[in-house]
Amino acid sequence: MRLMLKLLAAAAALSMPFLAVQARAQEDPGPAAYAEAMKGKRVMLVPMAMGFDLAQGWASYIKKEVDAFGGTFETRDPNWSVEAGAQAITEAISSDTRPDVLIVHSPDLNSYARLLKKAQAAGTYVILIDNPANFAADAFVGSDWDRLGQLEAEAVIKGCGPNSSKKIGLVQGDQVNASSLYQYAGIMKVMAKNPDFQIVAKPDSNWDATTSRNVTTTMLQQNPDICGIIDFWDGDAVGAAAAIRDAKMQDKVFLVTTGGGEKTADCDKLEDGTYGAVVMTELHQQSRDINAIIKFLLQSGQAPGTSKTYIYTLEKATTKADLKPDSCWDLKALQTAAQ
Amino acid sequence: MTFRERLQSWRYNLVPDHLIGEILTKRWTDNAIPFLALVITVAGFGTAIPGFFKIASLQDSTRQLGEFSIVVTGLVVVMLGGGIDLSVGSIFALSCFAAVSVFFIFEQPVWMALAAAIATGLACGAINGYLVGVLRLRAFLTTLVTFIIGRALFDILVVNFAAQIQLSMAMSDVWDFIGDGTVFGFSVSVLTAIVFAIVTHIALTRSRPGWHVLAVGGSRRSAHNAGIRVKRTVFLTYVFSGFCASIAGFLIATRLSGAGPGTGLNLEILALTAAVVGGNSLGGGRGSIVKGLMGAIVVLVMTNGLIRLGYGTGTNQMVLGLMLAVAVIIDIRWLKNRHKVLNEVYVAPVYLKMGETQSAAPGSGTPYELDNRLSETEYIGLGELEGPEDVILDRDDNLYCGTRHGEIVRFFAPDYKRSEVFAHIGGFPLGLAFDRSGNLISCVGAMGLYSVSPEREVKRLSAETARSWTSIVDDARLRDPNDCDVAPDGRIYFTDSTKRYDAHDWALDSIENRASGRLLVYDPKDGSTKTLLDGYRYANGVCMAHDGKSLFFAESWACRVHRYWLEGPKAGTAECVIKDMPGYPDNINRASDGNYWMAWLGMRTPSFDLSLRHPGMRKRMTRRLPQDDWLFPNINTGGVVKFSGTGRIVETLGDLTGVSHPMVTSMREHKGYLYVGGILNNRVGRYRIPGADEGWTGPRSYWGAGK
Amino acid sequence: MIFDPILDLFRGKAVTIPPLDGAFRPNTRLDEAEIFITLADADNLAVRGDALLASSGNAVYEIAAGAAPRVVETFSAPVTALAVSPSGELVAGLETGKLVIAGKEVDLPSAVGCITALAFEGDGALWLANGSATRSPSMWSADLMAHGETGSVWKRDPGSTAFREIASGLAFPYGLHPAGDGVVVSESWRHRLIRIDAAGKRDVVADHLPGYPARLSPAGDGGVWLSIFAPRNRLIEFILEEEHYRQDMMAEVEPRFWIAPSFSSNRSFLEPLQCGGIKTMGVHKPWSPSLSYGLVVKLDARLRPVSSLHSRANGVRHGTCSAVELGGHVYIASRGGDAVLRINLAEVS
Amino acid sequence: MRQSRKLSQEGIVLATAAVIFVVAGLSLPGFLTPDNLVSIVRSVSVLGILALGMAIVIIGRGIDLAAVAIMAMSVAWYLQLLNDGMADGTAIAIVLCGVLAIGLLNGFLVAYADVPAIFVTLASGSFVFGYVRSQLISQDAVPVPPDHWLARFGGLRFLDIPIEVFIFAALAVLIFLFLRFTKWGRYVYYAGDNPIAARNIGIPVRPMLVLRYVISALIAFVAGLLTAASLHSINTRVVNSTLLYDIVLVAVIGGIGLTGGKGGVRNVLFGAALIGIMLNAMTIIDIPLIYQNLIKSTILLAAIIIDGLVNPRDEQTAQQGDI
Repeated sequence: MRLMLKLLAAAAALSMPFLAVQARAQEDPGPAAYAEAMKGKRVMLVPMAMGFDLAQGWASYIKKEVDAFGGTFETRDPNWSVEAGAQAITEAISSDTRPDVLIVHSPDLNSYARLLKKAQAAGTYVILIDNPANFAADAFVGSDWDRLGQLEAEAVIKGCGPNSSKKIGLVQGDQVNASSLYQYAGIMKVMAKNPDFQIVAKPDSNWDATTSRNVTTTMLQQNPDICGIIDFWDGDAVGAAAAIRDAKMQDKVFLVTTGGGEKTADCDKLEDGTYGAVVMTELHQQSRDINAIIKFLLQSGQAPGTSKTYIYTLEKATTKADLKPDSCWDLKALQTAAQ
Repeated sequence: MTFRERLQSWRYNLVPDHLIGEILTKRWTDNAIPFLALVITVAGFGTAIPGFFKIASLQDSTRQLGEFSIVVTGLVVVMLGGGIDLSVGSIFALSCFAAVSVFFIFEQPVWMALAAAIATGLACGAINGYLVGVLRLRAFLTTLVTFIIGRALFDILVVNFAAQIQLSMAMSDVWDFIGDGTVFGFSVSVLTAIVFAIVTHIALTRSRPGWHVLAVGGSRRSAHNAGIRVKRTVFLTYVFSGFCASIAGFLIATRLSGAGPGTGLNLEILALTAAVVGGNSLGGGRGSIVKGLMGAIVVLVMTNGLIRLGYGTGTNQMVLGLMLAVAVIIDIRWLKNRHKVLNEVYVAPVYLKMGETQSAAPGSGTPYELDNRLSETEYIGLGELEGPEDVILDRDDNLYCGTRHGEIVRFFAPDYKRSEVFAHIGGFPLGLAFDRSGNLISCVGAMGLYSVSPEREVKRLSAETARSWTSIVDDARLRDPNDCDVAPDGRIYFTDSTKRYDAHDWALDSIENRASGRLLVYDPKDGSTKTLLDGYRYANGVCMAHDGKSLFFAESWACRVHRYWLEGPKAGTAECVIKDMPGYPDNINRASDGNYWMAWLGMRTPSFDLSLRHPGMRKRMTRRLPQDDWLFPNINTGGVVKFSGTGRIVETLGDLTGVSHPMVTSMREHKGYLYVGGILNNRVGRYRIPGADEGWTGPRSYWGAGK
Repeated sequence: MIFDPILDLFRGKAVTIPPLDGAFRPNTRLDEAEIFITLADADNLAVRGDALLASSGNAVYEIAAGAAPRVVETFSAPVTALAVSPSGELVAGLETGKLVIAGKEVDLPSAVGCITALAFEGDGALWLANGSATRSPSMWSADLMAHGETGSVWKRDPGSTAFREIASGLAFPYGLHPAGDGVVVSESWRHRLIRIDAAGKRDVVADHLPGYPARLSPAGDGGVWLSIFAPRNRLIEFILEEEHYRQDMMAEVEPRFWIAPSFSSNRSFLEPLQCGGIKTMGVHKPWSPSLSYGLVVKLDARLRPVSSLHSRANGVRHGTCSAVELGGHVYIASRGGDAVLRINLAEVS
Repeated sequence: MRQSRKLSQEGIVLATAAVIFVVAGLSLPGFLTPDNLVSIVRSVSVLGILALGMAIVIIGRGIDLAAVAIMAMSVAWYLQLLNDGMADGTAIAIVLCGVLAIGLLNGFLVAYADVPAIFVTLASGSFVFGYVRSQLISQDAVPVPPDHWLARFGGLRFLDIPIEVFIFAALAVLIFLFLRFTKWGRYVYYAGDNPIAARNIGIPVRPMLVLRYVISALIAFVAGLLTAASLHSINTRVVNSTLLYDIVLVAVIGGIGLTGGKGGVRNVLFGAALIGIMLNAMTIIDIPLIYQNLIKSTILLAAIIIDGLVNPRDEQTAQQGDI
């Protein structure tokens, strides 16, 4: 409850300038305080890698805001290496340009846990995004992977329809990553609710498109009557799609995946029927949440580690039917805008 | 002297070109390149990154370095043994997992975790070692496969136990301390790394097992034939590498308190790069821990530095790739061409203007006038002998001379037909002398000063003198001890002809003509050796004056004879008694008539004298021509000169036919005969000296009558 | 390695000389050959009828086996070239640059002062090689050291008395062999044979000889005898590039002690010595680099070397300046060996 | 070259593959269906193509650790150029030049700078990935532009067999002919068997070396195009995957000795067959990937060990630095 209030306060703080314009009579202390609190603050983003759409999306959105309030925004690119990421965080903490807010996209549940504790101890707010970790961050902003999984399952069940073979295949990521594990859990929940649907195979793609294609091909051969496939990430779903295309089963198999909602990666593919449905992360939403929580933390004056906020982005499965021009964001556009 | 010539003399006499060559002979120049890389990288990033050198920052940022360099240490050992271990990455990860699981899941004390980690590492290492060492499978392929297996195993384990680890509440101060504590400002991992490096380095360079590793890496076959147990050695290298990886794994376990799928990913490539950038050669035998560490630092500083400077994906790989390529290329080319470069630059001639000399040509009417008397000598040991540089006779008229096979041969009086090997010393026995008690003292080229007792026991008297501070090459070593003589008080005065060349390259010294010859004294009382005089152009023959108050010594390439005073007002000083001779003086010995015999090893030629004034020409000559084509002093003609104590030339003997004694390096008068030796000759000549004292012998002249 | 050209800038380019191989494979035939007659400074051989003439010092001798040399003619100065006309009259060039034909001194163009070789054609035309425009024949080594290339070749047509210049700018022409409408000339300092036709057009017929070519003379089988009076030597080639040293040497050192080719060596301890030439264990290595050498090469009709006769570094039959064929033997004048040698043609090749 | 009497590694591998095939055929439903057999071949065709390139290099006593990097990055760059709207012709020309350049560079460093191949290619691979990734393309994955010929190409079929199978076959035959029946092909063996001797008998060893690395690079490019064709995109993360190791393994497991001079196309095919059958069978049984890796690598290890036992190396004959 208190938390909600704080959030409201933050929201108020955001809308202050707007109010100020109307009531031009008396001098409003808000903006001054705001600027005071935000001036020259450092925000650092450490994703798993800068090389994929979500990370670049976050970066561009957060950067905009941080620059706006006169802070400095940095990114570190571990390029999928946990070691490098850990080192980057370590050095960030110990360097004399220690960030005030550290935004971490954790590769797994606990590689960074320890470092992040140190970060908080050193006086840095830690925000986890997209992937949970077993560590009490000041805030977690991202998808509820369990929920995501459920959405996927519902989507695929819907896609298959009542009078289908009711056979579903999964192409998991790996057995390690939180996102993969929780998605699976979520899917299973829905499956439990729909006992007539069964999962015929659940190979791993290791997030690699080629592997995804190979396993899907085999899956399709083993179960020609399969009606729907859930691939855990659009990064490798193209592989599954390719396999389906090769098997000439585009119209028979309903492919569901998750994605960052990037135009070429998701919407275009929905458009051309590669994907039946994509559970998209609302990037604007998510980024806005992140920004809000950054501003809140920086003004709250509380010690790092005090609040343990969880902000789950609203997710929904998008299909070709309910595709809108603004359903996706365009990375190219962002990049060009950035320059 | 023309202006150009003066310039030349300054250029070549004041600029110490020879130092370059001497530095190149040093082993440590091998490390120069990686070290340079190290300095550049650290300096570069140190300046680019604010607070890079701050203690706090270093303490944290070096933890990873600690772990990494331990892994590299292990890998380097394997590489030195001629193998390669690609599985370090997975061993690292597995050990990390072992530690974590023991600590968090089974909630055991830290030491148990450590034990588990080590056990894992040793086991994996043993497997590699067995496959590669004992079964002799190909290291690259095998460790590649074990790497994949290990990785797969690790993934499975993580999948199944990661959750439990995360739920565990196990805590331990020790654990945390190892993880992020510091001792005297050093993080535990760095300290461990340092210990590992030092121990390993000592083991490799100072212990038998270490030598075995290097031997196996240097040449597996030779090592095998030399009786080293190759299989076991190789096996152990892999076990050690596994051990190192496990320690590193334990450290990262304590640092991150967890094991994720990313743990130790691509570590093997990084470690390999580090080892190679450091200059350790694949295929073994060449490299060192230090190099490995330098490589580790370079690689890590580089990668982390780039990330820290916010460079995007790929920049790292790009830079690493470049670094690796450049390092290896430089390393290989350097290794290949080092000796060539050395040969190119080592000979560094100096400028010298020889003084005008009197002609020695027959009919010139000078005291130096050469004739053919020496061609009438009767031969001793023709064909049996090779290289009698010096000859000497004992009280029983037996004749001794050294040979280039490192032996001292004795020819028996009276006819000198029979001979035997008196003593085998090795090296190249040159100057000979008898001391009071009849021991045969010999200067052995490339070895030192030796003494052979009448009972034929060989004893080394001296092999080195005090090292001079300014020298780069180790000039304490006696490189070319040439001739010796014994003072009445028993001290042995001898010459070391050059610091620059070994005995067999003595002729090269004539081309360089650098003044680095020495006069030394050995004191039998305390066994010490002292340098009396330094800086002569090939100090050569030594001979006690008849009164024993001074000695004469020859300076070959300068064609001079000096007198060094042992007592009297000028004690300890040298003065030049003969200069600008037409020939190059060698050994000097006493003559029965109170004068002295001096051998000429060769004659000055106008063309060579001129070349001494053109050092540049000589340097180019040594570079552009094969040695057989180099211009030399004319050592195909020598002679024997008799001079008085005041340096007056009495007479000169020669062999212009060049058949019997083309080159003369020594002569000894004994009972009216002159015995002539030559270092490049295959005989000793015996020449009847008209009107010489039939009774006079060297030993008597030195030590008086009676035995 | 492909980087050598670059590296050479730093380490110096290696000095190379053509190897003694193929037809030049070394042997000791000249040292084994019988001494036909000892004759100090035997230089140029010529054939008159079936008599053998040899120049030595100021005189020309007729030499025959077992008899003392008989003086044919003496001159005011050392003879430097010798030839016999088809009609049998003796032609000699002198150190002073004079040309004496049948006892009478003929006048020459002023440019001719260094007669090194003479040769007649069948029709009586006379070829003359002028080694250098500035130096007399005895100064040949100075000419080499000065990179002399002022030599020329002259021809006097039958009947005429005037010599006309056929070619100039040659590096010491030292041998002539009339062939067809032209002449083959041994251009000594450039270690090669060139053919010059009547019009003066030149083309190289044999290049990269392993020594300094001297006289040429016809062989019975239509081939040619080429005498090579000194070997190429890396040190010499190196000195030829060492400007300052060479200048000083020429200025300060007696010519016979120069680092330069010579007719004989190892005669004085003042001569330069090269490392390979050191006597060790009483042996003077035959392969060692040397300033003098004896080499006579048999060329076939197309002037390709087919076989050769050697006196190596440790031999004494050096300075082979000319060789002629007569009556089934080849006679060789060894200037350094002070002798005329005779070898049966059967043994050659 | 190889003692045919002895049980060679090749034989072992073939046997293993056969056994697995039979077992799977009997026990697994739908394993023996033509479709599945085709998909087996297909699943290893790209791997096999890369392995062919690797084989040529290894037979010549080298190794090309840059293959995967070249494969992925060249195509990624190509697609990037296309997406940036460059004309197809120019784009492919530029990329081809790049590929040739890197192949030449590898060859040159190995042949003329005498740097061990393993380092040269390790370095160049890392560099190629790094350079392209950081300088030329913006994302890990680069999609094939809509209805580009590559996309259509990927869909091509002859009698229901996907195109890359045919290309794999064609390349295999070509290289087989090259190695077996051309002078240059034999030279590869001589050079691999004993470089010094080969050089002494006048074989242009160094130019040949360069040639091999160029061929390998080109083959990698082809493989990359095929990947992109069937996935409609190329993901550069494949460079960090174990694909490279798989390639080396396919080549070597089939019996191509890392010491060079041994083996040929046949061995590659056997190696590929083994891997393909194993992967396929395990996928049918629905074994998770991580377990598949474990099983795969264990079997490979077994094969290597057996080879080691059957053809042991001798201290006296082992070459220095032969790892």
